[in-house]
Amino acid sequence: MEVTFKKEGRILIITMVGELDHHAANVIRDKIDREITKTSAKNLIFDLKQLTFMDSSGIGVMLGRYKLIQKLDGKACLVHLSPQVSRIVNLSGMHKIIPAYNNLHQALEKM
Amino acid sequence: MEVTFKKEGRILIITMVGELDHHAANVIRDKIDREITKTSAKNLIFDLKQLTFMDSSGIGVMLGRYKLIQKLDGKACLVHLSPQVSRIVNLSGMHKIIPAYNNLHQALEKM
Amino acid sequence: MNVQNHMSVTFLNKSSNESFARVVVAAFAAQLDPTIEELADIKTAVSEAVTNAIIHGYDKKEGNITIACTIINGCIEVCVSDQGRGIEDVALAIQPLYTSQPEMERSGMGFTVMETFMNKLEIQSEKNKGTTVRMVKQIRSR
Amino acid sequence: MNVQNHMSVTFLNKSSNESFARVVVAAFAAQLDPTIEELADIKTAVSEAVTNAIIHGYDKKEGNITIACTIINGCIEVCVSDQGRGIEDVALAIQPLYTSQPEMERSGMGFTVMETFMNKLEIQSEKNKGTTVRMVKQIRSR
Ligand SMILES: Nc1ncnc2c1ncn2[C@@H]1O[C@H](COP(=O)(O)OP(=O)(O)O)[C@@H](O)[C@H]1O
Ligand SMILES: Nc1ncnc2c1ncn2[C@@H]1O[C@H](COP(=O)(O)OP(=O)(O)O)[C@@H](O)[C@H]1O
Repeated sequence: MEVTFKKEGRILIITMVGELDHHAANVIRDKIDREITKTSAKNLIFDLKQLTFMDSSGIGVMLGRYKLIQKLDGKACLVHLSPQVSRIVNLSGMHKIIPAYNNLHQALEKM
Repeated sequence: MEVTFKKEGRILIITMVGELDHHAANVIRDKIDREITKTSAKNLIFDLKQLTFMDSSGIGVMLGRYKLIQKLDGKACLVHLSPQVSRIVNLSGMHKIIPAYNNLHQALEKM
Repeated sequence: MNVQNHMSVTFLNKSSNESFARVVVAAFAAQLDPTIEELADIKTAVSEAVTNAIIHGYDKKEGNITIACTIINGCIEVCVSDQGRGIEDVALAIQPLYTSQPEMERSGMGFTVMETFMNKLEIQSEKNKGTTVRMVKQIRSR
Repeated sequence: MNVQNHMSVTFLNKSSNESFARVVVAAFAAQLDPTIEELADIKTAVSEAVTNAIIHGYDKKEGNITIACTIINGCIEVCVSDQGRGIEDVALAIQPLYTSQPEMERSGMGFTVMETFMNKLEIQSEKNKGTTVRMVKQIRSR
């Protein structure tokens, strides 16, 4: 899987491409953490539009990053959830902690 | 796999779509033979443009149909061979019996 | 419909084999002509069970993981087995959000996902012998 | 490069499993990052060996086919085995155009395709015990 970054002010937009399982989680976790440090990002938007698969390892990755930026009073949100990803997010209760929006425009407004 | 037919005079154009292995061969063999009988076709053009895979079972299918129409002094040819299909056709020597052309236009001219 | 078919696949406990496992089960399930959603459910459940075998069953030790699939009457049965450390308290393990490895950022949602995405989930486990997770999914015939 | 990985898959001798076998081996070979052509070569060779096990090895009897794949140093080794009738005369069987079943429209090109598309081909067979075809393909590292 691939991960790409875009900075908008203090917001880091994290775009995940491909299949996010435990194997991929180990690869992208460090990439994301390094980018957060490098860019001094405060808020995170996870863009999942190009995520073709996710299992519960994805919950761990996103909650883990949320805990990092929470210490800096940062916020996080998700955009573009597929029905499959939505089900896992809702099942885990993560939607109560990290809100989900339909599109990037909405997400940027709420940050 | 799928097979579709088009008649041009006494020429039957047989378009194969998908993966042609031993399993698929058993399915399409009868379909082709019934169509040859039904349409009283004399000459056959195998259009392989949409054939995404073929193993040596495909050689058996095409030679088998060739033998049928040969009894009626019919001819057969192939069009649109992928590199992979070409290699199997050449390896088997079938290209010496059933000629291959680049496109349907050429094939129709030679029939 | 009464298609009957069986396969089993065994592979090393490398995390790079997680995606391989999903492809294999999905390719086998394809003969039931599942919807995209049903196929995604099966792949997700398989991914959870295989990941568990890798990280909880074997941890750093080398070992094999086996997936056995059977198709009967429009159902697919998937059994994922390891010969790893086993689960001491299955009732605790299947609790939503329970994980023995929070420091690895596990969410504790693996079994809950398997249970929700499949129609049946059964866990057999013995300490130091290993674990078998049996899941069944009914594919709606279309 | 020195990736090492192993898997084996066993399935029933149904002709509908031929495409399943190709998908499984291709998914496993993918980790070597083969070209599209190399992948097509492997799929074709696997298809030939599995077809032979189904039609020549077992004919109408029910039986299992096993494919074992190992990845070492940029090579993939594929062993396709059946416990069927075996090949009496291997030297004859591998002749191009030789087939024992011309009435089934077999072309007798199976072994020739395997030999041409892979870098190595070895056949072990014993009458009434079964046949194992071992093939190796070197993937050019890119
Ligand atoms: N194959 C296994 N072998 C040993 N322990 C396991 C296995 N599968 C699950 N477990 C135990 O059950 C717990 C809950 O599993 P699960 O619900 O999948 O959550 P997670 O994988 O996120 O920890 C794991 O944390 C682990 O302690
Ligand atoms: N797994 C097998 N078990 C028994 N006999 C086999 C097996 N594979 C091949 N053979 C024998 O070898 C012959 C040649 O095989 P092959 O070159 O693949 O051509 P084809 O499959 O078209 O007959 C077959 O016709 C068959 O007699």
